[in-house]
Amino acid sequence: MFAEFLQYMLSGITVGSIYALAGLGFAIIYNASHVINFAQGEFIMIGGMASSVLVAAGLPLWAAVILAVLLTMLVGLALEIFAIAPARDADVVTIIIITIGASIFLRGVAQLVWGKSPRSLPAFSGEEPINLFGAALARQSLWVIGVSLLLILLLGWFFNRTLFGKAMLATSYNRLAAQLMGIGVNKVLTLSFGMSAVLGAVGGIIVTPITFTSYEAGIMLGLKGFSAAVLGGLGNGAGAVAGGLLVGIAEALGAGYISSAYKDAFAFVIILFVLFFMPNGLFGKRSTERV
Amino acid sequence: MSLLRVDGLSKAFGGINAVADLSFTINPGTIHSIIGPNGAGKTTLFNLITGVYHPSGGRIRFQDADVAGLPPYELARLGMSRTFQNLQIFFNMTAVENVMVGAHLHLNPRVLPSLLHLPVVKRRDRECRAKARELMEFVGCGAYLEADSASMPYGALKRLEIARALASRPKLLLLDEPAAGLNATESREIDEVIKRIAGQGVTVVLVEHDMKMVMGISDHILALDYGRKLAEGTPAEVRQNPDVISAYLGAGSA
Amino acid sequence: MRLTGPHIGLLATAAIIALLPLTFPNSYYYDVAVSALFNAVLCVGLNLLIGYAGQISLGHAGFFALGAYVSGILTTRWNLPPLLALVVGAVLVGTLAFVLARPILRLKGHYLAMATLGIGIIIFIVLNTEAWLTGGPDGLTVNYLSVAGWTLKGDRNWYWLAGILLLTTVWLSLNLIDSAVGRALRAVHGSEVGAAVVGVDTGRYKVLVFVISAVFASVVGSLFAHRNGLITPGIGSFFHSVELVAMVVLGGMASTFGAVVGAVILSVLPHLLTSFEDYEAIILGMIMMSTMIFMPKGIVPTVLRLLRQRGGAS
Amino acid sequence: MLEISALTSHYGRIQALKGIEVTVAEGELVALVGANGAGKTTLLRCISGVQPVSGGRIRFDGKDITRMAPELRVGLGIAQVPEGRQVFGPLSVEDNLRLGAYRRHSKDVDADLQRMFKMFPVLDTMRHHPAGTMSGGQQQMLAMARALMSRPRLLLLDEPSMGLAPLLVAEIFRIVEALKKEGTTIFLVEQNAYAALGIADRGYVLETGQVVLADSGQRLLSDEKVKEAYLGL
Amino acid sequence: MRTMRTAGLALAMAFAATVAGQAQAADDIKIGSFVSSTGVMGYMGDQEKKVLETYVERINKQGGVLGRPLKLIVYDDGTEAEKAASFTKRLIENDEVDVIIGGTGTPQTMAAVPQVERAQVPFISLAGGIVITDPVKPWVFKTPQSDKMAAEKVFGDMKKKGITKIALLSENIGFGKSGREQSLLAAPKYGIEIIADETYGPKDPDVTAQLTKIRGTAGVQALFVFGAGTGPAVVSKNIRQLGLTEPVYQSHGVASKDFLRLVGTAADGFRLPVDGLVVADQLSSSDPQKPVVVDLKNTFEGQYKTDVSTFAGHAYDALMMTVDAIKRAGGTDKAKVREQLEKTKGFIGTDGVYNMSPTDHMGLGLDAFHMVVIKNGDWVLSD
Repeated sequence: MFAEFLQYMLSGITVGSIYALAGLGFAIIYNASHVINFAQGEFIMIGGMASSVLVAAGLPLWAAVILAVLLTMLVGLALEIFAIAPARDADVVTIIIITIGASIFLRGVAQLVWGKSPRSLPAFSGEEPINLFGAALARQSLWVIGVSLLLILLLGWFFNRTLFGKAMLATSYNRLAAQLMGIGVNKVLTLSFGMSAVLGAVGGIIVTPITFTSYEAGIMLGLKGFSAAVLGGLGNGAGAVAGGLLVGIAEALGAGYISSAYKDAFAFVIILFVLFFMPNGLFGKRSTERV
Repeated sequence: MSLLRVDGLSKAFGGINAVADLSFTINPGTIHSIIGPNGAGKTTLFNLITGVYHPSGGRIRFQDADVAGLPPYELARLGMSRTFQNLQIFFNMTAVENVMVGAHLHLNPRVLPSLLHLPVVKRRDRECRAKARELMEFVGCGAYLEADSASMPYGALKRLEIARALASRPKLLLLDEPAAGLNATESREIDEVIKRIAGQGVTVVLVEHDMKMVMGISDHILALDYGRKLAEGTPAEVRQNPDVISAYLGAGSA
Repeated sequence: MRLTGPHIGLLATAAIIALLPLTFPNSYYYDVAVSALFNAVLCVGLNLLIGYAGQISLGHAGFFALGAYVSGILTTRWNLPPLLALVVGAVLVGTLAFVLARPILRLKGHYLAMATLGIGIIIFIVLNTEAWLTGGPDGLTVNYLSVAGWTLKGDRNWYWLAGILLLTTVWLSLNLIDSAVGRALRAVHGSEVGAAVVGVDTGRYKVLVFVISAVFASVVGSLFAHRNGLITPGIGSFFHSVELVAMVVLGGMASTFGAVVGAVILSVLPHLLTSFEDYEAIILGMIMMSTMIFMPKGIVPTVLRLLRQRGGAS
Repeated sequence: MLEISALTSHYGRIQALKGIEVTVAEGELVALVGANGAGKTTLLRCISGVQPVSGGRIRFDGKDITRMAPELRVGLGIAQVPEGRQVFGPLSVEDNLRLGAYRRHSKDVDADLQRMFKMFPVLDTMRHHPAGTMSGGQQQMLAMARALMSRPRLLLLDEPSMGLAPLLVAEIFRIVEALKKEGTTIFLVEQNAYAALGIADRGYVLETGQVVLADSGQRLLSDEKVKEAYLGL
Repeated sequence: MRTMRTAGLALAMAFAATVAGQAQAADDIKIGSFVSSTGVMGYMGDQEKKVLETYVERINKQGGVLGRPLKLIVYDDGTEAEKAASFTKRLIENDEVDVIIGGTGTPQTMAAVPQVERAQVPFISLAGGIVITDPVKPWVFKTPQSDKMAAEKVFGDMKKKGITKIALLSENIGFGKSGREQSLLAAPKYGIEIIADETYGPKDPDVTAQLTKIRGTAGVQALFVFGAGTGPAVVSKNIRQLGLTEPVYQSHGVASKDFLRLVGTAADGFRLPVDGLVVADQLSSSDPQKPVVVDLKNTFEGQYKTDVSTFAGHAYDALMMTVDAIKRAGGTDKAKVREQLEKTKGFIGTDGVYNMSPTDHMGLGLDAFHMVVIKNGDWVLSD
């Protein structure tokens, strides 16, 4: 009984970590620019695809990872510079459509360049699972959880300890004041896309040995990341992580104890209920309209 | 009998009292002004009276009914309307349509007849439009009858908001800084508009920084500072009040 | 009656619908035109919600699919007459939308987007899973539309039906927008608090427009089911919802004709792009992005403004 | 030092500034007074570069900065204390101050930090608290200290006394005077006309986007027109 | 408003021009096709499209059919049934094709069926759903073995091994969903009881929850996984991760080298039914299928540098059978081609040997499947 529960939890936490990383990507961009980037999932896909293509081409894993992350970052920066920045003052829905267009575009390019076959990466440290009180834990899951944790801590350090990180936060809290401090707000916004892309790429790389990847692998992860970010409260990094874990665990427990067919539905039912009672997500800040 | 009676009204935002234990009454058919330095809680008070904010404590009685906590559209039905310091114009509509929305309560629209544009709907719409034009003329933005609200100058938008509020046929009209951003001539004209509104039996409450206007048209003035009542009385009384002078003009200027 | 801009637009649309078949070499063109017209009807309804009332929905395909499935199930399994099934579908979907609307429409912006997206996905999962009722992913075969013994067959007939439906819908939408109800809806978009203080029960109007647009979707879904003969859960997917929103936004929010133009373009585009094969997605993505970057207000409003400016200058 | 000529600016279709002519010389304290909505804040924002200019020119040290990016202007030595304080609420007081020195990459930031703590002792005691938890007056101190962290040559102050108790207002003005004595050039926007004109070398009166009066501070203070405009006397 | 009319007209004209540009010389034999070369089934449809293109070109180089060149028109339905229906109409009405090959999945196929029946165009589907040819529809044929046959082949193998109680884990859309239904129907015939019935999503990152539930179900003797694409690969890895020891059966949906590449050795020991193409090299030289499958494999892999999968074979069989029928019909008269398709006997394809009849429009027997076991990341014949 307990082993079963533990297994569900492990599964939930592994998947939840992936969602958390995706959600964090949404949060970073939303924080800086109040844009919801529906192409976030494509960053994950590009990271995974690029790295596995490079490994297949004979590069050592570390080199493939670095190149894939760089490539994804460039894509993220380019997206902001060419598609988001020119439309910065447009309606929320308009920008949503732009990012959706971008995601269709990126998917199309990936399909053209890398083909339609699914791809994989070898597990970083072997396939042999670890036994944990009767539950089995894949080594790669440890990588996923570990790297996610590391990235989250790294982001925490960046935002709390570095001047540039604080400048980014300052931009999100008060764009006007940030400009008056001499913070290059446009640069911050562009960089937020770069960071988000890096985050997505790393996420895509570490999960590829578990979930594999293909040119359309980003859609579902993007959607789940968005759910995580909204559930946690938009613009709240810790909230996005909590939201991602919650969605992952809800899915695993739902599939295990209730019905695997309705696994995805549980996650969305939970999100709906949370939003009905907390319209700004679990940890979102309440805003009072000033009139 | 008082039209509006406020008793021990309070509103706190995250531990800070924007309005604290405030009591006053407003009698029908008069012009009231609420003055005080920036951040004294005037707009918060307006938001509390008109149902935009929920009070943290205290009572608001409008025509002897307890209305604290009622949503704005219910209050509008009871005969209360207002304008805003930060304009709340429907920029996605024409000027005259803005005013027609003001008459919403009196059109009592139904969906099916509206979808089919039944003659009765058309007729009432026509009447409503005519009335809205009249109101625009009345507040002095008759030059913009056919304009898109987004293309109108600031001063005209302020008047448009007043016309919209009037279209709901309020008994009590609250104006939040009607003269802010207007030049001297425009202020003078708004002055006249307010007097005319009051002349039609509508009770007016205004928040205003333009002292000349306040002193000139008010029957009664309430001065606030830090969300509390500082002074109250006729313009002459308030003008002489040393607390008001020091709070409003700055220390040492009296 | 004085002819105003919208009425000229309505006449022009009628003329296009009447004359367009002259250019159709075969019934495949009718087929594409019918799907474009259906999408246009749906988008005119969705535009009331998104464009005029300013409330986004990323789950509208769910209502479309529900309408289609209710019609499909009731006519094939319970042998209900199609028109009755269509009405039952509309009532069911309307009721569902009504129940969901209050809690959902308290949400704003991206939170509202998330909630509507979630509802759409839940509907999709149910349709996909409950195969005993819906046929699951393999789809549900639906009979032709027949009324009192007369069966609607053939693309030409569907074309005229869809055309008349679109004209009616556009007419209703124009009427509604130019009425006190429509003004209240637009006021909700312009400023909720501004509308509330003059007596507009903004909550009620948001619910109303949500229900109206859901019913639109349901009715089109029912007709779509009868015409297509086979429906799959895919019609209720997230992608279809996004596609519908893209049509509205691309054509121009808060413009009834914008919704029509957007729907027509995005319905016809995939058929035009087939010859690009693997480049299709890239081109579609580029078109979506560049239209929104260069015409953030959408095609029709931008074109109209340019025309007006040119008219004003000359 | 600062020369503004024929400056115009719009919010959408609304023209907020209608051809402003203002100069501020090195070491001067110039006050800008006017009613709510007269365009004072807009003018300051134009100078800082966060509000687009639709016509006219802004020169700083003779250099045309009309179209310069806002962050570069901070680098030139223009700092603004914006209306309503605009501190970064969730960040600590110290972080707010350090962000004030964002454009400076020298090591003496820490020394400046100490200087600020000395000038505003309350900030030292609140050093690690989130700025948002401080009172309005304390936030105003922080906003000023934060601007000073950039070692500005021209300090733009927007309504520093707004919403403050009289005692605090006096304190703020004492500090403004002290800064002026230290040689900082100050351009001060105030509704509290008496206090502002009282300490200013020169003053401008702004009405609906236009300068209607320009004179020395003392003369404006005794000007009947100013009295009339502000007190309805 | 004038512009709107102009715009509308321009749009219609552009539309007309693009499509009309495809009008062709009259003596072409027009093969119409719609496959899912993008979307969920993209990895299947992509191979189908490539095979059709390759072999049409090859046939044309060899002088065409009855001296007439083949003209291939392929559309991508994006794995959407509604698009498939629309493209079918386009093929029939606008391109006026002589025969239609396509429908990567069952929903896409079924969306086309009413139209081909009405227009009376011979149609060969590439999908596995049994509903396609059962009941028989005059104009509809299909090449792949049905899901039902795959299930029966697997159950037969289980029966031989004395397995009676199994867990079924299937993909919740398309291929796996219909496989699940057929499995539930076919199981009793082989005395097999499905005591755990779980599903997973095609893009699920992890299915250990479902597998844990199965592991917790008492009495499960074997696990049958029915799905295609990356899903079964994830399942395989999770099975290894949880250390499940029960025998594992997969469906023919994973009979591609892609699957082996993804799972590495994680699927070693798994058994599955495959068609001849997958084990081309291992077939005995006396096997009549041998030359056919070897030819397709070499041609395809030579041209595209990627491994051929079972889906390519479906399209190959459909095309070759069509050509065969047209030759026998002596032309493209639709009724005659249909008749000849129905009379196909002993036609050797990659999926097996086809024997069509008025009551069987698929024409394959259970012997079309070979059981293989995965060893060291490769298929090994095992029956």
